[in-house]
Amino acid sequence: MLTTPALNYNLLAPILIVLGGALLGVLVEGFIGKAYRARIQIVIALASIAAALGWVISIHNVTSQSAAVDSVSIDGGGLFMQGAILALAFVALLFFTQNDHFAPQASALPGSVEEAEAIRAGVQMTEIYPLVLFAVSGMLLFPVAHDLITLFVALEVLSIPLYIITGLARRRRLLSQEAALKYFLLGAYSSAFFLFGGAFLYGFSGSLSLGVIRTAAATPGSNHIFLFLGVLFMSVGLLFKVGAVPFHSWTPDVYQGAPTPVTGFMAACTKVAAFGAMFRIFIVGFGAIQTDWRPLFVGVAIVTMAGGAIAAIVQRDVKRTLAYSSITHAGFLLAGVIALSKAGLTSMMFYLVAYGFATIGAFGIVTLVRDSTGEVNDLNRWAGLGKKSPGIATAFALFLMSFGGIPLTAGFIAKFSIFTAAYASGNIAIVVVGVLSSAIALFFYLRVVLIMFFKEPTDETVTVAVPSFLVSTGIVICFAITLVLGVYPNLLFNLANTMTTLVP
Amino acid sequence: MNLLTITILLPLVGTAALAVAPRGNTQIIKIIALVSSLITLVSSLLMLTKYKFGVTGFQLVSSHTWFKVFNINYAVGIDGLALVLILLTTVLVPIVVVGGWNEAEGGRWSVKTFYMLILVLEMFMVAVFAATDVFLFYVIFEVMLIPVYFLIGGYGRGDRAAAALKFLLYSLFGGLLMLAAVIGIFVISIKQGPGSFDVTTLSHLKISHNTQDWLFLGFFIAFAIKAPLFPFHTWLPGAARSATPGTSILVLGVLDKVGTYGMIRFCLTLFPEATKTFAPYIIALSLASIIYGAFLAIGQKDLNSLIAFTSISHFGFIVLGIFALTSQGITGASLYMVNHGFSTAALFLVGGWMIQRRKSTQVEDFGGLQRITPVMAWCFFIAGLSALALPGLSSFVSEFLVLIGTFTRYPAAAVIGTLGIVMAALYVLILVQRSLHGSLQAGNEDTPDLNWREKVAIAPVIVALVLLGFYPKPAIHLINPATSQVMVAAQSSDPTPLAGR
Amino acid sequence: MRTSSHLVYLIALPLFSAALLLLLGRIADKWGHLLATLISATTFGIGVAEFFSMHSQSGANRAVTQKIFEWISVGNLKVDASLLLDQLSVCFVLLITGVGTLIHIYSIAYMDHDKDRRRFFAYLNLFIAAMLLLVLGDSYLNLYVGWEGVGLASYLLIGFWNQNPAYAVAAKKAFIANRVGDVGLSLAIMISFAQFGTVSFAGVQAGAPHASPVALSAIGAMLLLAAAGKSAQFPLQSWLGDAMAGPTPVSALIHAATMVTAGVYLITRSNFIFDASSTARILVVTVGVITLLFGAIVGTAKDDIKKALAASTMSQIGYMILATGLGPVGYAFAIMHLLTHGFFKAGMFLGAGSVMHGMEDEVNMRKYGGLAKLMPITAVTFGLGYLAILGVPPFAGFYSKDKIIETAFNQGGGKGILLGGAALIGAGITAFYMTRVVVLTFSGARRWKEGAHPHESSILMWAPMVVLAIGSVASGFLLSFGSSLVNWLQPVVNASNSVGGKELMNPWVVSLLALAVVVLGAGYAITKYRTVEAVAPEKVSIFTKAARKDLFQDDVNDALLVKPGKALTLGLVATDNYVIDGAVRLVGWVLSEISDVLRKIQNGYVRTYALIMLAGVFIGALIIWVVTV
Amino acid sequence: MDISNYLYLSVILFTIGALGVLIRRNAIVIFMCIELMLNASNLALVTFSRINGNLDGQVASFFTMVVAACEVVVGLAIIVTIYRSRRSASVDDASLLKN
Repeated sequence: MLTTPALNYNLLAPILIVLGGALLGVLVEGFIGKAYRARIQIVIALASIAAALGWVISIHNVTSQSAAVDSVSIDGGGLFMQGAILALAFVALLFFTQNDHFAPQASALPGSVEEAEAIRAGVQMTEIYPLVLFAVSGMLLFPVAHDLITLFVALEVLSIPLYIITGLARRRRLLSQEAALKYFLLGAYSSAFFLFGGAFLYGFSGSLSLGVIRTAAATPGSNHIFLFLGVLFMSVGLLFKVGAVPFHSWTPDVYQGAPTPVTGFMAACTKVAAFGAMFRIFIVGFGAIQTDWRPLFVGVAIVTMAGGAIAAIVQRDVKRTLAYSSITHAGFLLAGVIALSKAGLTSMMFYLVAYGFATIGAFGIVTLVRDSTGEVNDLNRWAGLGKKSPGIATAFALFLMSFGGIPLTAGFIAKFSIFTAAYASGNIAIVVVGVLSSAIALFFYLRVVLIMFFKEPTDETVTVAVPSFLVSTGIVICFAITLVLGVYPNLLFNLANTMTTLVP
Repeated sequence: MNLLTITILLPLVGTAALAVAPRGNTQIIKIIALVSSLITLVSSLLMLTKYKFGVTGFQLVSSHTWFKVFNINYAVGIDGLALVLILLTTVLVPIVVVGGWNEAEGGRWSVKTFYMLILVLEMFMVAVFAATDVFLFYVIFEVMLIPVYFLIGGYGRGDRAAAALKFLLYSLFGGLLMLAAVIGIFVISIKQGPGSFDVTTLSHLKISHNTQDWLFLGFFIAFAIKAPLFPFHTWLPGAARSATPGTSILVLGVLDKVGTYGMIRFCLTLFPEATKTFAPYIIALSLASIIYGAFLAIGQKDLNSLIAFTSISHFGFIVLGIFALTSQGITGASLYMVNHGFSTAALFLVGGWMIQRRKSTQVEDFGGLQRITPVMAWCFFIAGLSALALPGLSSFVSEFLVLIGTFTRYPAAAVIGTLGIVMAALYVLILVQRSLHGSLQAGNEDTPDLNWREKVAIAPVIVALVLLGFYPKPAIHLINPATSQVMVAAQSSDPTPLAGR
Repeated sequence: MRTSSHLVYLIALPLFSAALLLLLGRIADKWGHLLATLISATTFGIGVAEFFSMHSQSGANRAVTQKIFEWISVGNLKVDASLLLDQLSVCFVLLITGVGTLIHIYSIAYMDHDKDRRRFFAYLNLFIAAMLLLVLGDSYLNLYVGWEGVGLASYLLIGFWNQNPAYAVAAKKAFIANRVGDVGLSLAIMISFAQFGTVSFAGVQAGAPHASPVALSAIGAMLLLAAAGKSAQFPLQSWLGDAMAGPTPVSALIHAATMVTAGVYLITRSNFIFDASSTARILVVTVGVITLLFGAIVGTAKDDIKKALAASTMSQIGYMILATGLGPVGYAFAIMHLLTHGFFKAGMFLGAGSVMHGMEDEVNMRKYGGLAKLMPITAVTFGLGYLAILGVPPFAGFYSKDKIIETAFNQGGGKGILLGGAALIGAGITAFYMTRVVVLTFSGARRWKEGAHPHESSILMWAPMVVLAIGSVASGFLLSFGSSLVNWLQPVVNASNSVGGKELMNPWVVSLLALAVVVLGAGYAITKYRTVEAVAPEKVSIFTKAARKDLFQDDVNDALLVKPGKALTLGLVATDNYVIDGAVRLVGWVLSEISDVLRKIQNGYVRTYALIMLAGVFIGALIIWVVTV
Repeated sequence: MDISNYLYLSVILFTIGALGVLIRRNAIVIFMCIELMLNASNLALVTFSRINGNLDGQVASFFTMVVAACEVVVGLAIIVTIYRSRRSASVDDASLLKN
């Protein structure tokens, strides 16, 4: 009689639901006619994410436990991250629905007859939706993974679909494909480091489980060279995913080249997943040798915060600007990892949600500013947006202010709490560099506000598309969350504060 | 609900009323704004009647949990210092509305938006002085910049966008340094008991010397930028050149006072030892401000930047008084804040009317107005006299208190400070001579004198200047208990007379 | 001490009248001057009443106080708005309100054609109020309010015709020179407070014996600076000549009789400081002597009748200041000269105004000549004032000025001879330039401009002149008869009855000496100005040129203060732009340059990106290696 | 033979791969270098498995192979698309996104 390991399907259900949705989407691609595909795919995607989110909510206060032998830990921290990913993905998906962001026929050459035909037929690649669902399922797994294999698999499951959808932009396809190539090559490169690091950790501890690695790291006298190589190489993979300097170079190019709604989705959800995993790995796996890796992380955080902020100053493309902004934010978020405390985790969780919604909202608005050839990403052509479309401009300004950490926005509370955690853990340098970088970053956020509100419109061809119901809903949700969490942070912060348990 | 909270929220009610008002009918919008600000004024006067004079500590306190994890509260309360500054705010806003009745027209956005921004700003200004929770203070300190940003950028003139951006960036930069310090002091409070942002609780913390120095600097630089103190002042002239008169009044008259108020409320109270460490340097800076501001005021050709530089000189006096750490100095500085509010208001109001009539901001374009528009000229002259602290006008009492309070501790500083007295006469009288006296400049012949609305706006300011000059007792009585409390918290006492020892 | 509830009216009435006239505007044009004059007369009435009620008391019981309200109270600084009327201030009250009222009356006629006459009277009342506050305040701070108040009134009146740019500049100059002096007063107040914890006269007096000599000298020096500003003493004298831009009644009241003597009042009031500090006294007499000679010399070359009189005023106040520096004995004589000077100089100024009135506002004496016949009353009253200033017995100046010269000599030793000699020479020069004025104006050939019709002024104008002329004749005798003023002031200034204990020179000798130099000076002037050209000669000695240019006072100020100040201003404006704001822009520039470098690193090549990553790995390895080893 | 030699080999392979990514221009070759790095990791995993005396490492290497296969699929797809669009597989040509 063979015994199978006990899997707690109740706790794994969110991941499985999303995976199921993805598989269903694949079937739809195969069996449903082009005319209906798009709608059905949207419904499936939104429904499966909503169902998963509902499930996460229903189990959000289960006691922490291992759900699949020792490979998956379902605990407060993990569930919060999952919930955040699902909520962000849901809203991000809303922005996929309006306008034609995606290539009609990815395999057709840009400018070819086939492409022209496909455009005439009015089709869009609907594979996007199942791919997003696959990525989401990887993201859901990443922060709850408790051993190195699961981590690696989850990392790849979340990355590979993203490589593909990065290359599916309808316009400026060459750029999009190039972005996909860069993302893919560099992503695989970093994965290799991640895996190599994992190998060394396994060699060091004799186990793939984070818990065992921690125990081994805590005992002095073993062969620590393997441990430190392992920590370093795994860090590379994780820091790459969050876009920390000097592993950030892909970010501006990929953010710019990818279809804008995808950029929003990627920027928000990947960060949650990666930071969730990073926190778990470093507190569960390497918590005992904090003092050894902390200087590295402090250094990375500092150059990330400052580098992102400074590099953004001369940018003129709105998506690149936001990309550099996301790099800066990665630096701020690293402060939470460095604090490596309950407060650090809480504030990191809050930060991820606050940042995520603002980012999705911001990229969502970028999708609406268009001329006859598609989106207008040149910031100078955004002049006078405040006059053309005050509502949209105001929303964008609010998101920027949240990025900048102006009080009464969620971003401010996030920044405040994460700096407090870092300060309390004794990392004052992070706080000082953090506030200085924020000051620099404010310059380019405010410049965008200035361009939108205080410059006369120069380009009459730029218009703001009327947002559809779903897109409006998305913007309103992002706007409301950014504002409400800024004015009344208790709503989320108290929840986050109770969900900081992590399975050791 | 607590009266103080009501006063804070009343402008918000006005804003809401404006929001639903018809966009096209500007008269109704202006009247709504005026009525709202007057109701706020009445409410703040009610607070004055309820206030118990001569009692130390905060009154009309109210506290509600806001952000539980960090023990952040919506905690408000006023002492005498806060009360006089709130009254300054609520008095000036209606004056700004009446005095700048037409200044919103021709802006980038509607008149309605202008007054909504003004009223929102009023709410923040009242709230910032009322906040007794450091976090709450910080939040308002930062967020109140936003309406000003839009007021300058949307309704100003000249290179308004750049001026607005410079103003905002400067202030936010200071604010971020302060954020680091706020975080620092909170973390210390966590380590010494339940974490708190309550200013009174925080003032009892034991903080090491070194830490105090850094935290002090975080707060101080933010306030010095806001105040503005030399050499953190370069945002001000541009902002003053670009802003409408009403905005300038609110920025220089009230908003900047948050800086000096903050120095008293936070720098002195929370970091007594660091205060003593840095006081000599800060006094040197404030003296530099006094002299430098005055020289630059003399050198300005633009009326608005001239007024701005006079303010830099005056803020030098305020800071001087604060860091002299004597009761005369602090009370004088506090009173100076109020008086400077009125005197700047008068200067900007009348200056604004002159500019509006002449369509030029250059001093050289005026001249001989005394004959053509005697009432306007007189108002400007009186405003100028209050800027040079003529006895009998309110600024004198405060400037004198600052100097005498400084002298007892830092005689040399006070001696240098008195140079400011002469310089003030220079910049005011040169301005008066060029703009009001002399032969009539071409183009000024048909300048109309003040109309009724303008007279109504300026009259209360001048009354306040004269009244507080001759009878400052009520204000001083309000401020004195706050001063003595600050002196205790700052662990300072007045020097005793030398000859009696 | 006695209290009174009337003192406040002395200040409040003219103040409210001034405010009323200014606020009502043109409505009050018809009757404004009458109200102002009435108010001024009323204050004189109150002053007289107070004087008699004081006179009926004895010695130490004469002073009266009134607390109006608590003004400033912070820490141990407590200043009430309180008034003090004692033997010293009552002299001033009578002088101010008395001469003030006369000049109000005079001005009704003098300013008849000016459409802003109401405003003029408002300013006059404002001045009266401020000046009374100055002499009635019971503390230095109250005094300071009046002190700056008269400065304001003076500014307004000098610049009364401010549409004339030169006049506006003169007004500004006066105010600023005064402000420099005010700094001295404010510093004196600060030192007093730091030393004694109070700023009231009584408090400082009580504390003075306990203070260090350095502190007392410092207070004294600062008070002297204040006095120099207000009383146009060296080195702050330069404003007074230009102040003649104001209407002539103003020159008479403010820049001759009352305001400019405030410095003398201040020093006399602070006798307890100067008595305790010999250093301060030396400074005082030095300033006094310099100024009395300075003014006299400048007076010899002025062709503008008002400027000549202004120089004379400066010189005469120099005498008073000199007197106050001579120790307890000098105060009373200073005040006596102040009072007599108030009569004769005001009288002469009004006379000058009368002449100008008749000569279509011509001020150049070279364009006068032979006016005595046509303006007999003016000539006679002016002549009486002339005799008084010369110190011809028994006119007023004889009693007061000779006493000062005598006291100076009695200082003894080289100091006595120096001071006394200077004062004596000053008297001679005074005789010269005053004779010059009289000769040029009233006698000799008529050098009038075409179309001039000199005529005697109306009764409203000559009546005050007559009253003042009577004062010029009689006041000296009245004040010194039986040492009445000296005794009267005794409780305030501790002045001794006799001229010091050591009478080194017989008073008669001094008087004869003084008379001799006066005769010399006057005689020389008469011979020299028998014939006068209508246009000032260009070829004159270097001394005359220097005197015409006020001994280069403006050039010195220009070179020392104005030019460097302007250069500094320009420099600082540039500094602000290029250095201070430049530093801010530099930060921005550096950041954007770095940003540009980062932008270039982001070159689009995958290989570069991978290289950056790998470099990161190596640096990371290095960090971990450094940390762990 | 000393088992640590396998580890040295693995490190050498990994380094070759890592440097190859920097040096080569053809996307396919770069990708092969990355595959080499993955395989170096696999070698390390297997070696450690041997050293540690459990099978976890060997199991992990199977996962790696599967994942690598997936990457190949996706990677080649992307590279081929690019090649079709540009008629070049040089990564240096794909450098429009920059600055």
